[in-house]
Amino acid sequence: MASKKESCVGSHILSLITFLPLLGALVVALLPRGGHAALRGATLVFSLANLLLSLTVFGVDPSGGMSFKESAEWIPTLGISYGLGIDGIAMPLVILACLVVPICIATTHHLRDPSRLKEYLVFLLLMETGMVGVFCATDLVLFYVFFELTLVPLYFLIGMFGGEKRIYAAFKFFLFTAAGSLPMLVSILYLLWSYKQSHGAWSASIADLRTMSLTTPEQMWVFGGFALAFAIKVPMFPLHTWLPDAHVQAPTGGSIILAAVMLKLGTYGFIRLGIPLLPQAAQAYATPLLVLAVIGVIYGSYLAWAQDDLKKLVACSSVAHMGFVMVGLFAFDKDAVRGAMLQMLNHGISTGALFLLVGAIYERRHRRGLDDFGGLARVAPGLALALIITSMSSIGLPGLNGFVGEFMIIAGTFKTQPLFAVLTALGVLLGAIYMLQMVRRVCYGKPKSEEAKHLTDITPTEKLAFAPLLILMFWIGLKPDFLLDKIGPAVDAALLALGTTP
Amino acid sequence: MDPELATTIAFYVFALLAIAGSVGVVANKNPVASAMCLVATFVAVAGLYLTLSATFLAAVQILVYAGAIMVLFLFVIMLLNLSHETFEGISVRRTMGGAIAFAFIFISIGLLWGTGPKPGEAMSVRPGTGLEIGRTFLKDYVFPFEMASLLLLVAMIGAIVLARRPKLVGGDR
Amino acid sequence: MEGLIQTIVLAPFVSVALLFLLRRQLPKSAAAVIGCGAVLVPFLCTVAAFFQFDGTPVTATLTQWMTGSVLNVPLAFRLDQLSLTWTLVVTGIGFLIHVYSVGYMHEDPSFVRFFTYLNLFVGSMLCLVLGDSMVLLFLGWEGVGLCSYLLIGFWFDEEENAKAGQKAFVVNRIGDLGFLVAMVLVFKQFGTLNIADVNAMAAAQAATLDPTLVTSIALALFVGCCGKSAQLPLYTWLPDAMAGPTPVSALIHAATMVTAGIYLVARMSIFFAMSPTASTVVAVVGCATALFAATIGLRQRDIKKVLAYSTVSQLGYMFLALGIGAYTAGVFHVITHAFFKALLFLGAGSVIHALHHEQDAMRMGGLKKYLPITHKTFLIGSLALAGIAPFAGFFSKDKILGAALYSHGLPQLLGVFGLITALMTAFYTFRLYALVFHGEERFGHGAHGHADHGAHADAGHGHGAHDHAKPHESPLTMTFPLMVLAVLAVLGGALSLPHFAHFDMLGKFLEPIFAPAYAVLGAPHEHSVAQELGAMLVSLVLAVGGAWYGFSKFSEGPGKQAEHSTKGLPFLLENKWFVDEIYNVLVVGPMRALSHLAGFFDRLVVDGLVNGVAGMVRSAGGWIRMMQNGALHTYALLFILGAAYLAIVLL
Amino acid sequence: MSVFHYYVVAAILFSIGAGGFLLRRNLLVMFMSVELMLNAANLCLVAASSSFDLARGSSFALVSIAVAAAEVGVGLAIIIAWFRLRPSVDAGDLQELRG
Repeated sequence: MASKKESCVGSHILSLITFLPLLGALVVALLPRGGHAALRGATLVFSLANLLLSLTVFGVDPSGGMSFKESAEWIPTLGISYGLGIDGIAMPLVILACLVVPICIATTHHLRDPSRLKEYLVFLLLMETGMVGVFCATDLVLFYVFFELTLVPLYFLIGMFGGEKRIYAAFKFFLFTAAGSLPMLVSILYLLWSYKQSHGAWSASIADLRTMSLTTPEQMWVFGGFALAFAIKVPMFPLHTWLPDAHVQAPTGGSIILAAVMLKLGTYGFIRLGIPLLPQAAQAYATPLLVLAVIGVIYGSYLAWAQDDLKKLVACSSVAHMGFVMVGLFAFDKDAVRGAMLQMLNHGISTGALFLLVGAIYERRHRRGLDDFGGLARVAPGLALALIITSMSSIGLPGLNGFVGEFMIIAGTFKTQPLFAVLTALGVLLGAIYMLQMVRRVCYGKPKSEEAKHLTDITPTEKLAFAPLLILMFWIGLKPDFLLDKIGPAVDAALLALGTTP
Repeated sequence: MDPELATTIAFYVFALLAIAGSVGVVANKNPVASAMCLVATFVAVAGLYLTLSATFLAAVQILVYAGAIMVLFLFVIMLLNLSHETFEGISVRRTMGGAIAFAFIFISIGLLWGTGPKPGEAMSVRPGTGLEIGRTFLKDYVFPFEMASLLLLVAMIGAIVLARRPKLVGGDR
Repeated sequence: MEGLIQTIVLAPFVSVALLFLLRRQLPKSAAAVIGCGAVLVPFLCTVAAFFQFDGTPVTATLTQWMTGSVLNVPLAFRLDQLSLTWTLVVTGIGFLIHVYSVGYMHEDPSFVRFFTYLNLFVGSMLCLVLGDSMVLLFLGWEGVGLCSYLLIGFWFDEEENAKAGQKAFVVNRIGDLGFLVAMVLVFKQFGTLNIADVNAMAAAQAATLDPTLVTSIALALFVGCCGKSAQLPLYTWLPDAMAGPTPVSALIHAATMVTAGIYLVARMSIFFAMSPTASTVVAVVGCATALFAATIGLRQRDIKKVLAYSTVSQLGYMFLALGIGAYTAGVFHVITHAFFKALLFLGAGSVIHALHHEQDAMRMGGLKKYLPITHKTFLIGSLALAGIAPFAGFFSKDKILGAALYSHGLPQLLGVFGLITALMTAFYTFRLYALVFHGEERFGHGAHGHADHGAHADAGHGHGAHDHAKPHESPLTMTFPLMVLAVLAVLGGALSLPHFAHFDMLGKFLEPIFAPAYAVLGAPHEHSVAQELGAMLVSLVLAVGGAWYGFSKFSEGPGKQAEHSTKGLPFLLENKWFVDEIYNVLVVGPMRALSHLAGFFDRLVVDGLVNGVAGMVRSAGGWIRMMQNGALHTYALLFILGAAYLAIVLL
Repeated sequence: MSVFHYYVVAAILFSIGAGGFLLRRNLLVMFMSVELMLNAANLCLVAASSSFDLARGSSFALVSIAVAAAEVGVGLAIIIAWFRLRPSVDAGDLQELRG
């Protein structure tokens, strides 16, 4: 009896991970509004349980195929199914998404509107369902549904709990991403339709769609639709302006989720859909995308350097870091793509941690200016230490996570695109500049005002929230193999469609 | 008297009466006078129905329009105690409205010219009798017929609800 | 053997973890023991390994690090002659400086933090030296950079110190970029980053390799070396790095980290040997740096700045040696330099400590009688730096100059410049020595902590109440390392005596390392005894002359140099040729401006475009809204027009 | 007498109704103009019905009259309600729907 139950759970583990937060959201929604401890506790229980469950997907098939597959009919007349599955590419992202949510709960003690804690937590759990769903979906339409589902809770998280210009920021975020997803929907419909044309039956399964061969011009159009949606999410150079606004205005938890997971939807989309489904178009678009990505790296770094606002600085650094990922992705070199996959995760960890810390600093004084603090290393040494380590991870200091990804990207890209690799490497230098001057202005020197002299050091809650990220920084930095072993074959499988790569 | 001639004369009389009445409706400043002109128009249209030997329709026209609807109009006019309309300024829109209405006559005539039976063709004089209409309704169009009655019911309830003086807490506004 | 290597590398890191986790609980004494022990253990292990070492390199693998489709980087450490040499220097001198730090930093409240950083540094340095792949070397390379950053900004309450640290890190990163490019070039060409494999492959394919590629790799590596070893044009961070505590200056910015560049060139010497262009660049840059830094050293007032510029200058010598193919001489100079420069810095630290953080040599003088041990050891260090026989510096410098002078063409010219530099070195060394230890006592009056100097550290050093008039000798923890280093500075030359003495321990030991390079270059030129003696005589005469002139001129006091000069060459020298200012205007300023431009551009153009589109939609909406004016007649008019249009179209 | 004559009369009636609707501002008179247009349409229907010798047109006219009656009932109720809110039957005052 027990074993039967066990296997039942085992075969539906992805559904469980995807929808347990939704159940949690329902439960939390039914709890009384006033009981903050109960609300937080329930959310924490659900998210931690989900985190534990999500660890099981670490046992993903190391040969690169989809594991934990599930399939059920959904809209059979159009071949749309409820298909879940996970491989080495999605696995770390799923775990990251599940890890980030409990961390976000730790940041809810300083909400702008504490009376609406309940909504915050419900949206958080809804987010989790959406994020996990995107990474697990093996059906194109299901992917789209989850992709869009992530939009709504984040919109409310920003719009309800954000800073002074939250409505503007939330609206901008929503419009940008929605503008991107509509062309994607058209592309998806076109794919489904042309599958029907060529195979005579409807199917929205990504695996089925891979068997279809479109002509190059068709691919170009379809890829264009996908690329727009994903490039906005990443975000790539000219489409990045929503990000600083969203990050600056978002509450700490929103920023963390945005940085850690939401931006990955773009790059994940490219590797999961763009490249395998539309290989010719991906190759044709590679150079323009690389150019934009490199511009993103350098331009984002310069932007970050120019900022006087902590959150904005970190947000701009996101643009630069995600540029790295895009460069690695479109170098079409196996090492570079592995590096890009790892860098996605690294960015999630480092930037997530940065936002956690910056949020913690902000909540102490409700100031974000680089020059509002000073001497943090003396005033709040724990916080400063955490900030410095995270900055080092972010600028790719060897021994910490950032380096492994960056190095693999640059080394791999150099094999196929030497020029872009060298230009990308400039980002390493610029990263050091803006991060270190941030650290110097915030942590070193003398406190710049009387208030800056009296800040609470890192609290136990913050420590607890930061600890897993810190461990991951060192772990991935020193022993990335535990992930690379799983990522590698999956990347090879994804790049199979390109055919010609080494 | 030649029935053909009689019909022709009747047609012209009623047509002129209808047009004159309608002009009166639009041109009169006093709403009560407008309403009286409208009655004349309705009656004239009923006469036109008769020339088409649509006797039942003519009766209905008189009963419903000239009777029920007009009484309703007059009631409302009296109820609202409307006096003469104040001066309506001449605006671009009004001029345009007039021009369009005028142009509309010619447009529709022009359009009708090429369609349907040409002028002078003989016309049957049967349909529109109570028998024909009754047969059509109760054989072919039972459902629309019932719907029409339902519509009237709904309209009646709606009118009552709308016109009922709402229970205002804070007194009349 | 593997166990020894692993212990060598891991001991400092274990200590770092210990010190960090117990930073609140540990008393200073325990921290000092752990901190020093974490360097002593590797030192002893290295000594043990040295005696076990039979000439064949040993590799100890800890675990796999990175895996890709082709890229495989294990965490493995390789002990061979070169890394053994360096490990001995790093751990040996590192240990002495740790001991010294116990005394020097005794009253600093961040004592434990200091030792944490210092141990982290030693660990990273050992990674750098022992790493068997370029990536691991890079890990150490960046790691020491990080420690340098943290230690320069150790007294971060002063914004200036933090800025100096940041400058060091960023300038080093420019160099690291070169290293990174070199790595990817190597990886693309050879498909591996294992140093031994790469060197072996390069040596085997010497004839077929694309010379452009080899030159690119060598030059890219050298860019990295320029950053780390403070060569032109990236040297500016090193003098600023003197903002850190003096033991740090001794350990990181004189004896060990800055020689990482030399190590890298020596490691990858085959590439430099195969590329005459790159070698020439190395030699010219090294020589130019040596000369340039020496000129600045002539007029510096800050005791640590003089030593800093002399370090830059001596590093230039080393690169000169590597550039002209005298690899062993370069390495030899690294070792002797480590001895006497560490000695000088620690001596300077002792002086600074005694004078309560006064660093201006113009405000010293006559310290001979107060600080007898410091004085004697400092004198030995000065003699060694000046290159006066029979101190260590003489032999190593002479080897370099000899190799340069007796070659042909450009190297010969560089040798002549080297001689001029030697003269200047002797001069400013003894100028400093005279200003500090001789003449009248100029300390103790006037403003304490002159504005020119890093007015750091007072925070932790509760010396304010002491009587300024009577400096006292430093405690034994500080003088003991001085004495040991003094002995080494005297005897260090014995490692590699001139050829005619037939005693070249170092040269023999390192032979297998440089054999491939010499196979390409041809065996090093053997000089006759007369030639060697001639070179020795010339350099000795110059050194003694410079030293005598420097000493005699300043033994009574600074004279006119007490005042800041305002014009002419002295003005330029005192202000370091305004290089920092020029960089600020030419490089930093434009970069910063570019960043602001980017910020401006983003707000105005990119975001402006977005908001512009949004605005257009909004105003279009406004226009359409106008039609929705609520007036019944407008609707009716439109409706009827529409109906008319439909009628016309349909009928 | 041909059907065309009826059409012409209907067209004239309709146009006058439309013009009235556009020109007048009194809600009641505008409403009456609508009735005029409806009557014109009915006239058309009946005329066409007799010209094609079919009873359907006339039947439809009957339904149309029923609808007109319902419409008048509701419409006048709305006018009353509106008048109660603001004592005016000037259509120019009806601008609540302005965007």
